[in-house]
Amino acid sequence: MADKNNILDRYTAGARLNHWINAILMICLVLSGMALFHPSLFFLTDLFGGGTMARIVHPWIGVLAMLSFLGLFIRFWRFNLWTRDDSAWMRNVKHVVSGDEAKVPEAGKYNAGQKLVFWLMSILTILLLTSGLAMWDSQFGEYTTIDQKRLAVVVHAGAAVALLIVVITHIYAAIWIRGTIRGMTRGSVTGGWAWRHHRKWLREEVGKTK
Amino acid sequence: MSSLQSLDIRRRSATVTQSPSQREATEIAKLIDVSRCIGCKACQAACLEWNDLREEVGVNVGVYDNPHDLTENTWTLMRFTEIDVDGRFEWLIRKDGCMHCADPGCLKACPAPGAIVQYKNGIVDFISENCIGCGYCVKGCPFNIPRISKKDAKAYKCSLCSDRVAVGQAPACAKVCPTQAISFGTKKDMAAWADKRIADLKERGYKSAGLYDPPGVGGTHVMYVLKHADRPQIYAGLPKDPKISPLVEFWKGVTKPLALAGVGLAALIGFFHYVTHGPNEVQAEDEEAAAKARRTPAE
Amino acid sequence: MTNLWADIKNTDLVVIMGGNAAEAHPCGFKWVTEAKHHKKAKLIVVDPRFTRSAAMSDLFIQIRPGTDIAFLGGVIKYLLDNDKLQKEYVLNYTNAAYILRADYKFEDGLFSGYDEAKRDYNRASWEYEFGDDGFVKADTTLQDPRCVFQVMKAHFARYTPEMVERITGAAKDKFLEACKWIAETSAPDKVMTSMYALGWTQHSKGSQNIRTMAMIQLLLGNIGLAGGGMNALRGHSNIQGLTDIGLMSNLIPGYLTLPTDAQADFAAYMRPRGFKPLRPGQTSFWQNYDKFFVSFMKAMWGSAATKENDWAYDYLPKLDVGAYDVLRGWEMMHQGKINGYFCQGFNPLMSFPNRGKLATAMAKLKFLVVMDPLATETSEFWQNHGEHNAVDPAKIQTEVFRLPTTVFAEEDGSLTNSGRWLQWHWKGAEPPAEAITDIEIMAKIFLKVRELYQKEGGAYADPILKLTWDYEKPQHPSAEELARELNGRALADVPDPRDAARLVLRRGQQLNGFGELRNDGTTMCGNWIYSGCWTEAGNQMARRDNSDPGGLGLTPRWAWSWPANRRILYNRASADVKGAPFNPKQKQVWWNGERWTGYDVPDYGPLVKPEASVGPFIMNQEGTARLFTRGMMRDGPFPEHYEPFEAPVANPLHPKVGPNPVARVFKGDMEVFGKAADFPYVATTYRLTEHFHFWSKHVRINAITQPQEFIELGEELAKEKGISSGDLIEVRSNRGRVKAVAVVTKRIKVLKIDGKMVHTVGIPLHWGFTGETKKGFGCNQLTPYVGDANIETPEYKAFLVDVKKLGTTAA
Amino acid sequence: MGSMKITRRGALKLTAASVGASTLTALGFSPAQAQGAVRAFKLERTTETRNTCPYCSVGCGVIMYSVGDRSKNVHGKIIHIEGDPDHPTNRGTLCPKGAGLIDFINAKTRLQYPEYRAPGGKEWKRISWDEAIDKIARHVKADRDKNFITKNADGQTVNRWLTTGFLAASATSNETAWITYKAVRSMGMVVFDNQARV
Repeated sequence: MADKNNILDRYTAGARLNHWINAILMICLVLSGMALFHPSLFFLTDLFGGGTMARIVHPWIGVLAMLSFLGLFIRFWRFNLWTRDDSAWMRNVKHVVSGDEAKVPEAGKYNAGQKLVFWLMSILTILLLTSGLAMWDSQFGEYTTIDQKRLAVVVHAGAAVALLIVVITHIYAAIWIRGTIRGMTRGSVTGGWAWRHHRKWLREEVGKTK
Repeated sequence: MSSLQSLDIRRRSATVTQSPSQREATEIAKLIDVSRCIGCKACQAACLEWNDLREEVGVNVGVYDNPHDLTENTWTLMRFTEIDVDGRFEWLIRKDGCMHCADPGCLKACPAPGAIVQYKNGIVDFISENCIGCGYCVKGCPFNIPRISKKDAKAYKCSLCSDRVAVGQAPACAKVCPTQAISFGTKKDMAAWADKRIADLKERGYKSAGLYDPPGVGGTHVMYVLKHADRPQIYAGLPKDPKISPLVEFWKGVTKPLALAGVGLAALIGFFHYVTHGPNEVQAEDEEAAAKARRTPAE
Repeated sequence: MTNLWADIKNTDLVVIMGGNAAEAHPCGFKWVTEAKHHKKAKLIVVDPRFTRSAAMSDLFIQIRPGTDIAFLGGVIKYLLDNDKLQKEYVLNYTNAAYILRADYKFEDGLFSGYDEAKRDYNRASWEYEFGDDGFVKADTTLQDPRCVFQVMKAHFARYTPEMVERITGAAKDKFLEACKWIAETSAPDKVMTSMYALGWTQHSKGSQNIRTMAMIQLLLGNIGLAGGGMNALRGHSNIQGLTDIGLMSNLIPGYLTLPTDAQADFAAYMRPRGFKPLRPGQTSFWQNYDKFFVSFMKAMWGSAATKENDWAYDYLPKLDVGAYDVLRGWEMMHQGKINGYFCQGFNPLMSFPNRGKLATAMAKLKFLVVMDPLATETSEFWQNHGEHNAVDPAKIQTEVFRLPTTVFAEEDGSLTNSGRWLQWHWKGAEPPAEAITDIEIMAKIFLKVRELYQKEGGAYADPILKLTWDYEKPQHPSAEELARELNGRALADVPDPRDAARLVLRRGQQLNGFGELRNDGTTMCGNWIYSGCWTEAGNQMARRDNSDPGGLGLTPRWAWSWPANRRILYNRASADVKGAPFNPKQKQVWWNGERWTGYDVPDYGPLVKPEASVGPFIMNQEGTARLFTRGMMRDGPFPEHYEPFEAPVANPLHPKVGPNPVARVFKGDMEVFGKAADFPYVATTYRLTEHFHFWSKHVRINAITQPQEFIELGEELAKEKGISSGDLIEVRSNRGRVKAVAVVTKRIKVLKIDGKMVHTVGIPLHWGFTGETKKGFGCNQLTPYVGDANIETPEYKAFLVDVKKLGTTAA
Repeated sequence: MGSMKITRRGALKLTAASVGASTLTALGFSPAQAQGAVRAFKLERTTETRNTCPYCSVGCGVIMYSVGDRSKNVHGKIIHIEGDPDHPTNRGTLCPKGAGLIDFINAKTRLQYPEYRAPGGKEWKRISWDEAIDKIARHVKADRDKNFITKNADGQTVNRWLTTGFLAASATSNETAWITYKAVRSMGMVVFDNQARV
């Protein structure tokens, strides 16, 4: 249906690779983290070779995930700067949820919802990183007091859950908005997709090519 | 058949279901009468000996406390305090170690199923084989007792010699104590013995002598007779009203169901949204509009 | 100990002074905590430091090291002034009523008969006055100014509470409180126990420290009673046994003594050992001396000891001096007069005073033999261990043999504890590698020497060639065989002295006790006081029945105690003159109308009627206990406070007579005593509970619990010197120095002595340069080379040092 | 601090290895869950021997527990020592030294073989018992023969030997003490003492 010429490049191969590395690491983190968080999910540690292995690998995965997220951050942060339109978008987010994007301002490369996801992920990653280091006893146990560690575990758990909810939103949005996933798999989207969801971006891209 | 031939389990860490609870058991306790303790460290030596633990030989840093703190090898330690109490000089000597709380913070915090168990008799034991070395028990303990090994990254602490108690023997420290500053028996008997000791101390002018069995952790299976029970802190920082940290209670309490509910809810909302709204698909007119836009430069 | 460990539970008051039982004898101290809990007993601790014992006390008094006699003298004065005496006891069971010779005097710190040049007394005037009947005169009203009681009262009149405070630094109110508590035990049914150890013995007047308390216990009527007594807490597991068996220069087993040069034959030897009763009708049990002696000689030389050769009298070495004690021995070594030396399980390089002198002395030996289970410092004295043993091996020509021995777990045998119990133990494991027992080593060395004498002849070989060695395996005598020899047996049929037709023992039978010993060569016995330990009924030391009839904790069927399985010595004195127990609640022995009976073996003739007025102290010629010791002690018949040889002040009682005027000091040692001007602080040395001497530093568990040498300073001194806990400090005496970690403590306070502020420095003794702990110097780098005037126990407990801070961090 | 760094580096190494191993274990090679159980009582079926603590003079009873039942082919080894509950003095208790006795038996510095140090030597040399005893006996006889005093200056018979001394111990058995006494006195030695004073 779509015209072969009506295709836009959205993500470079590097960006895609970066994203999916991050995604895989996040899955590992979620699985190992939830396993250690809730007794009912402890069986998930078997995916990592048992409880001790899960305990050992989780923070290392966390470090890798943090590095890979840093890559994403560097790539995307400037596209996620907040604009006045974004605030208007947010005010009318209910139309977006009901699939009526015409009633919100045209979105650039990212709409306000995506920017929110981006910034939430950034903030929560920092929280997870700092709290994670504070409770990583085998490496840094001596640098924090027990009270600091107690705070850290609560922050870590809270941030992880929040991040998980953000990630679920992120994934659901990608599934719900058809045509999105190909952006992150093949790197390109159809013009129609861009017109429908990121019209301002489309116009910018068109402007560039001319 | 239970894997435990001799001691029934009351609670296991990271286990939401109940342990077999049909059989009754007598609660035991170790009573440490600080007023009879001469700080000889026989308990420390016996603990090392019985449990096959050996610390590195350290240095003296200007005090009698050696080693200087509990470690994965030193499960019990004499702590010495020189202090003037009510105008009288006293050398307070307290045997530090696991208190075997009725409501153990370590067990509450532990994420590894069965790594920490509480036997019916009250002993809180670390089952090292199941320990994953996360150190959560350290955060859960209100008495700062568990230590993580540098060798195997597992948590260690006093087991109240569960292996001895299981065969009807007293813990090594209690048996060895030359002055009966440590005694061992049923919790009820120990409380009665403590009453006698407290009466004796009161007769000798220690008006605030009393028993340390802190209710904040549901009582303990290691109790102290203190000459100054109103000021436990003077005994090398014995907490006055120990409780599991509210942060840990929060973390291991409401956070768990709330988090699972939150995550589940997020997934569910997405699912229901999809069911009610269907996919947001790109329409043909979108493609056309896009194609048109690409042909017509935006002005 | 006159009593036994478990008996401490029977006391009303414990006085720990000159010792630190909680620290050094924790399992014995248990019985103090039992007495406190079950008998509501009180505990007084008097010490230069607030010790672990003090932590358990009801009353703690800090005194300056070396001033115990002043403190206790003050107690005696208090008791006499306030009439707090057990009168029936004092009058009948002590020599209080005896009249003294008119020429006995005490003036300006000296007793009559002092010879300054010899640093010794002519003790002739320290004697009773005798009546025409040959017996001592007595005044039972105690009013005669020359009676012991009155002379004693005059002697101690100077020890006022003010003087006590001036000398010892003990606050007057606390001292009087202690006196009051002590005085309460003068009631016939109240008892006090004295627990002491090397805190009293290791002084230049150590024996008199103990005597002063013994006098107090006699005045209070506490000797012989359950819960009372003079309880010397011996330091080592079998030092009681080694002393009982006479392993000392001048001893024969069972506290018999070697002859002197002048005693040319057996008759001359026995002449001063007649032990004629000094009061009518007394037992004076030492009158049996010849039986013990002859049986000992028969044990040594068997058939070679005959009546004709005075029981091989010449085989025994004779002494030209009081004794070749260790201080004299090492002085001789220092002078190059000793060529060979054996150390059996003993680490003298760390144990004797003035390590510098010891090291010099050892390097003059031709050969040194060390038998030990552990690598002791002594065996490695020639090895360079940096600053901890800075020697040049190339310059030391001593040949050293180091022989590995077994430890307790790897051998059978008996040990005698402080309560005089001989307890048998059993081997539980094989020794490591080539280690063998000391018994086997001694047998090997002796048999090899004997073989050489047999082959080659040599100087006076007979005592060696004829020594009894009838063991089944001569190279491996068994512990059982040796124990049976100690007990003794009949060498011929022994008839009953009252009925010659009746045999007491058949030839070859084990003796039942020393009552069966004979002076005619028909019995042999290695150690008369151990007779009864291995009878025909078997090994009594291995008995394990812990039943306790009477409930006093005597457990008479557990192991075996000397003498005659008696658990409390002088127990006759626990009953009144008529034979009824002073304390009916703690009955020990009593007269039942026909004989003495009770829960203990009566220390008395079983059929001697109470009205026969035989004194309860049957070993004494008087039959009574001695408040005045006649000429039996070198430094005075009454105790007197003398300063330590290194003291911070002049003697406040008599400035001209400072330290013990008769304590022996060798040339060269006197010169290295330090002066208070250069060494202003009083030092004392001691054990810690975590360690045992120089052994447990080889033991990992104990090394963990106390890993490194340290020195304790009071907060006041530390502040003056800018020292904090954990700093590295140097402590120097005029003989050497120790570098160690500072432990700054509130447990040592500065004391005001004779108007001067005096600090005390505490030096634990356990470290050296071998073993698991960090290397250390050892307190004997500092200690002075002078001993007690009577028994030469070195003055480890009071000397002078200076303190300097070296750095802020140790280790 | 130095030692801590090494520890951390070691831990890092361990962690790295673990991460490697985790790829294997992720495929399903995970260890089975162990159940919670008390440590096995280590004294079951050990052999008990009664003894007395060799340190101070309280004379506490101890029980030594060894593996092996004294059968011919089994080398027994003491694995644990604790107080004898029947003993009337210590009633099963011990002090820190008594409680650590096992490490005395097993001390690293326990002597294994007879050793000899030559004059001026810097090292120990292992020798046989026979050689040690021969040499010692030679020394003893030579010194005794040379320096034994049969009569003093006044012509009195004294039969003493002053140039070699003997220090007996404080923890050897009475039986050792007696055989030592016999050997020492028969040779006429008087520079003879024990550890009663220090």
